[in-house]
Parts: sequence; structure tokens; C-alpha cells
Amino acid sequence: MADGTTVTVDDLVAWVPRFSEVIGEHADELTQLDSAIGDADHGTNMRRGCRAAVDALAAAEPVDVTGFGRAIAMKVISTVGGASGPLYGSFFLALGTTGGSAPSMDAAEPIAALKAGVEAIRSRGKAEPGDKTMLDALLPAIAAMEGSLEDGGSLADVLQAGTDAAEEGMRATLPMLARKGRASYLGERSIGHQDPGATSSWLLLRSAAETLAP
Amino acid sequence: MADGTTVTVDDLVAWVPRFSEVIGEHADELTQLDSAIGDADHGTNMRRGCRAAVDALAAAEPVDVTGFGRAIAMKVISTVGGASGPLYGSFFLALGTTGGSAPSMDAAEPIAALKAGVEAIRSRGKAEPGDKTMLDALLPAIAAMEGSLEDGGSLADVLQAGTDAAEEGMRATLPMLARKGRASYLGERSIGHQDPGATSSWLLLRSAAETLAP
Amino acid sequence: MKKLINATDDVVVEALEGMERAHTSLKVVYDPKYVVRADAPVAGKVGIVSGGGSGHEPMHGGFVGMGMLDAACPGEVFTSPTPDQMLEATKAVDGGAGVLHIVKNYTGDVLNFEMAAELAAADGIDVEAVVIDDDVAVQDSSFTAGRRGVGATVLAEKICGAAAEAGRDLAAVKELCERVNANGRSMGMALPSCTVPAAGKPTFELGDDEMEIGIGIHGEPGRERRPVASAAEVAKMLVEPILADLPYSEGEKALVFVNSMGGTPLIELYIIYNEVAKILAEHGVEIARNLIGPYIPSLEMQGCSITMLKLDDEMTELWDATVSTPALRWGA
Amino acid sequence: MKKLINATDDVVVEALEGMERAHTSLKVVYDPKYVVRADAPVAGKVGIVSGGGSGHEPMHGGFVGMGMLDAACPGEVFTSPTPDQMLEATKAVDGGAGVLHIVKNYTGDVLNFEMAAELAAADGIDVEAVVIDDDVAVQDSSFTAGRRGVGATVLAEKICGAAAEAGRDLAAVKELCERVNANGRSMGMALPSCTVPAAGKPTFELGDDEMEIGIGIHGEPGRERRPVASAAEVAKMLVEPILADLPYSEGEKALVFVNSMGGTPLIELYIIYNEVAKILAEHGVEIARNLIGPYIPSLEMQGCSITMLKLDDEMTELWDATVSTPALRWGA
Ligand SMILES: Nc1ncnc2c1ncn2[C@@H]1O[C@H](COP(=O)(O)OP(=O)(O)O)[C@@H](O)[C@H]1O
Ligand SMILES: Nc1ncnc2c1ncn2[C@@H]1O[C@H](COP(=O)(O)OP(=O)(O)O)[C@@H](O)[C@H]1O
Ligand SMILES: [Mg+2]
Ligand SMILES: [Mg+2]
Ligand SMILES: [Mg+2]
Ligand SMILES: [Mg+2]
Repeated sequence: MADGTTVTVDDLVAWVPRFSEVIGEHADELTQLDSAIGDADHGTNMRRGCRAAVDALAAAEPVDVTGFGRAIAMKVISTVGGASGPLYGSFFLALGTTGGSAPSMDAAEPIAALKAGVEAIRSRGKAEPGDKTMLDALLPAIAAMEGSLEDGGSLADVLQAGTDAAEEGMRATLPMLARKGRASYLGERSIGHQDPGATSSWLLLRSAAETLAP
Repeated sequence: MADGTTVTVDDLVAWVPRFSEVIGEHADELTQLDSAIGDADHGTNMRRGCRAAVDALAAAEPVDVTGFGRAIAMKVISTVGGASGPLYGSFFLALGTTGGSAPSMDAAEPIAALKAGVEAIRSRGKAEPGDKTMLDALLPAIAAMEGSLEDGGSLADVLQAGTDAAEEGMRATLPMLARKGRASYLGERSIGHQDPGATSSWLLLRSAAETLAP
Repeated sequence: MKKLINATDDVVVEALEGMERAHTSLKVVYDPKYVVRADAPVAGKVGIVSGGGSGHEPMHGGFVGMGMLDAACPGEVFTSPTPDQMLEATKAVDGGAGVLHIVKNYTGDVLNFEMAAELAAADGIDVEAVVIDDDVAVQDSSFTAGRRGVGATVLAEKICGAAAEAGRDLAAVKELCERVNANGRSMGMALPSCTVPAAGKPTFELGDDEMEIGIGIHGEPGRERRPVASAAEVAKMLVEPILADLPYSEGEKALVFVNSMGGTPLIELYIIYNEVAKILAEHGVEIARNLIGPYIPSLEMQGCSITMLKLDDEMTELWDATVSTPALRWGA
Repeated sequence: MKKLINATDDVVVEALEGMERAHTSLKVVYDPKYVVRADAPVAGKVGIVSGGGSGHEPMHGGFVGMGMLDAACPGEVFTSPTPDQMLEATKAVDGGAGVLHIVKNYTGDVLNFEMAAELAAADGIDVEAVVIDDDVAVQDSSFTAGRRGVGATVLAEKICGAAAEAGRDLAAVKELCERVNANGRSMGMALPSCTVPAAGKPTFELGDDEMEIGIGIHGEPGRERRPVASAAEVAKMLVEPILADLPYSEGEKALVFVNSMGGTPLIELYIIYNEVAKILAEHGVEIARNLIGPYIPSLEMQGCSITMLKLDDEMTELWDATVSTPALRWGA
């Protein structure tokens, strides 16, 4: 159980059904956003992948962070499809590897693990900040969490800071011109729409805050 | 020129542009009627055929009734298509043959020629009265014209009687269940719609009244 | 109306020009209009001519070529061609062994082909005609114009084309065509209707949750309107009337043709085919051959039709024979 | 939404079941999903695997067979397949001569194929990948994900399939695929959009007199919205950017592929082809080969795309070589 500073594998395992739940609630909205600047499947993709990940996790019963990351990553990669599948898959794989083969993470470790996940998205997708992708929610979130951590925030504070920054980053994608993914084909016309991937990334962090440090 | 009892080839030749004109005015309506119980082309078919017949007639310069009938029939047959093409084509062919190789028709002759035309439609299409086809306008018109003729009506009276009967016959197709042509596929659902072919047949007689005995 | 056309009056001619430019194996004659094998007439071979309204492409022009039709006469969209077209096409393909007209049972087609046959006979050509009437949606009685000719037409053209190519005589090809017709049954349905270019709006309007069962191929409405249903239910609504009309004994073989009405994509046709296959398996009918695709559509209408042909060995062999046309091609 | 489906979640699997039932030359594997030649692996032959979102049928499953693809991996509708699919398909077709992945340049496809190739390489299979990016509607710059892969994919699959069948080695087939890509250019347009089954309504809405120029094949909007125009104007809007991007010298030969986005009927494709042929004649480009039909559609979207491939003798010969797949078949 979360004691305010430690993140256990059980906490991580609780994160995924919650993420799946909020994705389910927002699936139509995500698909809606993707139909404006993409191909109208982001919500469907994410819902399918999250459900599968929940089942996979229940079956895998991981005992360490690496095992957790690997179990989800493989499932996400093989069920989400599209651009977001390999990206979120890489996120969980790197998170797990960095989190290590211990049953819990302490102090700065959870944030380092999240950061490794985000960096994996960046190196797989080769997007830059401002390209109007999920990175525009995730990178500011990492920065905010690192700042909050330095300021001595509790894990709950840190994750809340990350969620807030992700939400702001997500909203900031609205005026951006897309340079990566399907939305980039729209050029100027991508302006004025919020990025679906940034939106699901905010939900990822929000559900982390809710479950890792409740 | 029409003198009240005689129908000259010139009168017949004047009939066709007038028919073409009223078909043009009613083309959308005919197509509309055909879209309710057919395939939405009766107006288009008739307009195309009538225009071609007008040109053919101008080129052919027929000198007798047979020549008139043949010139139109061949053009109508080769331009209208659909069910109505061979039917109206047969009408003009038989009208011409019965009208004979004289430059005009007198007394009962024009009505006999019209009747032969209608009989040709009947034998080509094998429809019966009440089948919801053009015959339901044409057969009552022939009967009315023969009656008016017997009553000593002038050619104008006779043709007007025919037009009135055709109009009534056309309206009477509304409640009929179609048994011939494309509309028959609809069964019960053909009830409540006026037959497009009966409508164009009424226009055929109306334009005859206007031009053969003006 | 949104269509990739220039003027509505030029649709048929310009599409023919496109065909002529695309397929060197074909020749197109414009006055009167017909599409003919470039090597016609084939001496000693029975010629096969079909035709009908345009808007059902590839039927019939796309079926002209070695092993199938010798010529096709396109009418305006959804309108029968005229006798002068069939007469000239018949003359062009007569290789001395006579000509078979394959006619779909629509009043307009029948009357116009009839006139053409009379004219061709007067010119001394041996002409026979077979009227295809496979659509079980229409009650065949003296109170209707009879069943429409739909999907079985494609199968008859392929099978008779192979027989003619193999050197059978006119009587034999005609008899075979009647046999295909006697053993073929179809039924179709539509989700939304289609728009005839010259009419400018859909032939019939369907509510958001309605479909039309028993449609023909001219965009005309059908037997009944129903709430939209699943692929499994639709397959049942189409297959059951076919089997009721022409029952199959255990082990009898069928060619199953799942046709798109135009706007229904292939992925959905495969779903329908899957359901049809399941239904037929329950009835003990073996699907020996199949054809899946938009071969006799109605412009962009969404929906499908199913045709079943009860196969014998001869028909199967002729179906498998080499064919080389723009739309059907194998073995060549 | 009106579609001939059962549940939206079952669309892809049920269509695969239909394909499997319909085509004995194919085998379908369901977990993970791929369609493969029944005779795979062909010993000593380079295997060719492609894949992508579903909803573009016949691409890619309909192109599996002798002379074209060895396997195809279907994703959900308009969604890339996943690496486990490509990995298993790659293993299934590896006949010892290595495997070529033909990938359309969509971020999702590229990332998923990349992961699959890494996994296959780890399993000791020689894998090469070519990313097709022929869509001139997209500016190819560091500010975009680059040009999309569209119509040239079909041509690359046919030509490389023939080369693999003829026994060329992996490096040669890869080089050829890059050559096809370098010489292929496409551009597409839509009248109305299409509806992804799981989304339930059209991906984008167009006004009654609007069309969308420069669309991709995933139903996504394109380069610009314009008032609807005639077939002649549309042909010009699609061909001119292609020629601007890859000019043809007098006498150079092209394969012209006029593709339906799904809901546009063949009669209109021929009208477009006719206009394209006229434009190219003015530019002195000879159309040596053509392909006309719905080979890479977007469900029932109305509209078309044009692909031009600058042909050399080798590509022409490989294009003409025997192919036997559900969707493309000649010489067999
Ligand atoms: N190269 C990239 N790097 C990071 N994120 C990306 C990249 N390309 C796309 N994305 C993200 O993926 C989201 C779309 O995901 P999804 O709709 O599931 O996949 P697809 O675009 O293949 O349909 C976008 O909104 C964007 O946030
Ligand atoms: N067998 C028939 N006898 C007489 N008239 C007929 C017959 N069949 C159809 N018609 C007439 O033809 C009209 C339809 O003509 P049209 O729409 O031009 O041809 P099509 O039905 O081939 O599209 C019908 O309204 C009907 O009056
Ligand atoms: Mg998407
Ligand atoms: Mg009609
Ligand atoms: Mg008609
Ligand atoms: Mg997608």
C-alpha cells in the first residue's frame, strides 16, 4: 500500500484498471478529437489496449516493477496498434526496466521511472516538444514533477503537480501546428484542435496520481 | 393547315415539337413519378427521344402519313430506350401505316390511325386495361374519341374528348396496383402513385388536340 | 449530388471513351453504342451479346472478351439500350454460327431486344434469346412483369461464353443458358439508395434505421422495408427465400456469388459471405465455387445481393475455363 | 450508421473468416491475425509481408497469393496492425531467403513494423523493410511525418511479388521496391467521407458542394477543401501535382492506376481515366499499362485517387507476370 513515499507493485497494478476506467469514460471524446485531426480511432485503440492490459496484469501477477512494465508493455503493443501502441508500450517497458527488479520504488525512483518511460516515447517516435503529440503533455509533467520533488513535495504533491502540468500541456496543444503523426498531414488545419494522444497522456498521469498516492 | 376536319402531314409535323415542348415542361414531374414506382428516368427518356424526333422530322420532311410515322418511330425507338421507347415507337409506326400514304387524313381516319397506334402499344407490351400503364390513359381516350365522333363532334371536339378521357384515365391509375413494367415489382406499394407513362400519354393527346385541331 | 462526372448527358459516352482507352482488347462503337471484342467476329463461334442500362459496371462492357461476351450494348443509366444498338452489335459479332442474346427480364430490355432480334432475323442472322429471371424477390405470376434478371446474368455470361469459346453450337449454348437461369436464384437488399446522375437525387429515401429488402438493380425499391439488421440476419433474409424457391438436396453444390450494390465495401461482403457459408453448411449445401465483389452493382447504392447457382459438373468446368475480360480474368 | 456487420468489434475477424472460407489458396491465422499463402513458406523464395489498417480491402489480404504477397497483417479498421502479427507472419513465410516488409508511411505502421523487424532479427530472420511514401498531397519535410504510402503500395506488391517469384534475392527485391517507390506518385480526393464502424459517424463532414483534395486512405481530411468540380477539373487537380513532383520526359511510359475510394462506381472511374489519358497525351506521356478499380479504397468513401508509376522495361515485365490472388489475377 501507498504510505506517502513508496510506490509498490500493487500500487502500479492498481493504476492500470483505473487508467482503463477513465479511458473508457473518455473513449468517445478521444475518438472525437482524433476524428478532427486524425482517423477517429484513438479512443477505440486505447480502450481495447487498456482492457487487455488489465486482464494481462491479472494473469501475470507481477512481483517486481520490471515484470509489471513488461507484462503491460507486451499487451499494449500487441493490442493497441496505431502510433500510440508502440509509444505507450515503450513507455511501460522503459518504466519497468528503470524501476528495476524490486517490489517497490522509493523517493525519487518513481519519477525517474516515469521519466524513462517518457524518454522512450521520445526516442521511438522522434517527436520534439511543440510537435503536438503526447509528449507535449508528458514532458512538462516530468519537469513539474522533478521541480516539485526538489521542493520537497510529497509523492501525492509531486504526482498532482505532474497531472496539472500534463493538463496544461494538453490544452497547449490546441493552438499548435502538428508535425508528427497523422495530424501533421493537415498542416495549418491541425491548429485549433486538442491532440488526442496528449489527452490520453493526461489521463495516464491523472490515474497515476489517483492510485499511486491516493 | 387544319380546317376543322382534315389532319395534314404538316399538322402532324407540328404535333411533335409541341409534344416535345410539353414533355420538356413536365420532364421533372415524369421522372419524379417514375422515381416513386420505377427507376427515375421516364422524363429523361421522353425528353431525349422527343428532341431527337423533332430533329429527325425536320430532316426527313415527310410527305405522307406513313413517312411521318416511320421517321418518328425509328428515332423514338433508337433514342428513348427503356420500356416506353419501343411502345411509343410502335405507336407512331402503326399510326403511320394506318394513316396511309396520303398527305392528309379526313373524317374518322385520324382517330382510326390513333387507335391503331394504341393497339400496337397493347400488342407489343401485352398489358391489359387496369394494369397501371400508359394504356389506362390511351384506351379510354380512344373510346371517348370514337364516342364523340359518333355523336358528330368536330375534330376539335373529338380530340378534346380524348384528352379529357386520357387525363381522367391517368388520374385513375393512382389507386391501381401495377401489373406490368417496373412498377409491378412493388406490388401493393405501387398503389397511391400515378403512372408516369399514363401521364406522358395524356400529354401526347393534349398536344395532339392543340396542334391537329387548334 | 456529388459525382465524378462532367455533364450528366455525357456520362455513358465518356465512360465508354475511358474503357476504350484503357482496354486494347476491346473496341467501342459510338453510333449506335456498343462494346465489342477487338477480334470480332470470331469465325465459326457463336456470338454472345448482352446489354442493359448503364450504372452496373463492370456489367456488361467489362465482361466483353475471350471466354465471355462478344459484345455489350449500354443504355443510358438504368435505361435499356435501343434495338439499333443490339442490331449492330449482333451483326458485328456474327461469325456465321449465330448469335445468342442474353437479356435481363426488365420490360424495357425485353422489348428492345425483341425488336432487335426481329430486325437481325430480317437481315438473315440466326438469333436466339434467353431471358434471365432469377430474382426471387419478385413474385412470378401473370400479375407482374415476372422476375427480374439480376446476378445470374453474370454467371450465365461467363458459363455460356466458355461454351461458345469451346465451339458449342447456338442451340447448345442457348440450352445451357436456360439451364443456368433455371438453376440460378438471387435476392438483394439496400441500405441507402443511389442517385441517377440525370435525376440528381436518390431514387428512394430510407430512414436512418431502415433497409429495403428485395431491391432490383435499377435503384428501384423492393419487396419490403424493414429496420436495419445484423449481417447474420440480412444473410438469412436473402438466403432463405432463395432456398425456399429452389431447394438443395444434401450434398448438392452451389456457386455462391455475393455482390456489392456498389457502396458496400469488400470487408462487409466477406462478413456476409461468412454468414451465408454458415447458413448453407447447416443446410448441407456445399459451396463449390464463389464470386465476391461489385460485379453487378447499382451505382453507389449500399447493400448487397446474393446469387446461388446449383452447379453440375459441366457448368463447373465451364466456370473454371479461361476468361480474359477487364472484370473477370483467369487462366489467361 | 448503416453497415452489413454484426458487432463493430467483430468486423475484422469475421471478414477474415469469410476470406478463409472463400479462398482455399489462403490460410488465415487468428492469434495473432494474419493471412498467408496456403503453401507458405516457399523454400528459397524471398517472402513478402505487408499489412496495415483494415477497411482498404482488397488490400492487403486480397493480394496474398502466387506472384504477389506471401502474407498480410490486418489491423483494426484504419489502425495499424501490431508487431506480434508481423513477427508471426514473417516467421511463417521465411523460406530461408529472407523477408521483405512493405510498409506504408503512416507513423503507426512504421513504428509497429519497426518493432516487428527488431523482434524477427532477434529470431535470426533476415528482414528488410521498404517504406512507401508516394502521396504528393503531403509535403515531405522535417515538419511532417512525411508523405503517406498509398496507391504505389499495390504496384510495389505486384512487381516485387513477381520478382520474388522469379527467384531474385532479398537485396534485389528490396532495391526494386525502392525503385517502384521512387517512381510512383499518388494523389487522392473525396466527395463524402466514410464511417469507421466503431466510430459510428463520418470521419469528416463535407458540405453539399464541397470536396476534399489530398486525402489519405484512413478517412482523414486532406490538403484543402474546395467546391465540387467536374471530372475534368478533378483529374487535373490530381494529375498536375503528380507531374509537377515527378516530371515525365516526352515518350516516357507510365502505369496509370485509377482507384476508387470505395463508393465511387466504376462508370465514374472510367470517366476520370478518360480525362487523365487526355491530360497525359497533352504532356506526351504514354500510358503503357493501367489498373482501374477499388484496389485501395477507404471503406465506402466516395472519391478517387490516381497513382502514376514511371515504368522501365523490367517493371513492365514484372507487372505482366503471372499473378494469382483473390483481387489480382492473370496468367493463372
Ligand atoms: N511520432 C510521434 N511521437 C509521439 N506521439 C505521437 C507520434 N505520432 C503520433 N503520436 C501520438 O499518437 C496519437 C494518435 O494515436 P492513435 O490515434 O491511437 O494512432 P494513429 O494515429 O495511428 O491512428 C496522436 O494524437 C499523438 O499524440
Ligand atoms: N408492358 C407494358 N405495356 C404498356 N406500358 C408499359 C408496359 N411496361 C411499362 N409501361 C409503361 O412505361 C412506363 C415507364 O417508362 P420508362 O420509365 O421510360 O421505362 P422503364 O420502365 O424501362 O424505365 C410506365 O409508367 C408504363 O406506363
Ligand atoms: Mg488515430
Ligand atoms: Mg423508368
Ligand atoms: Mg429505365
Ligand atoms: Mg489509426
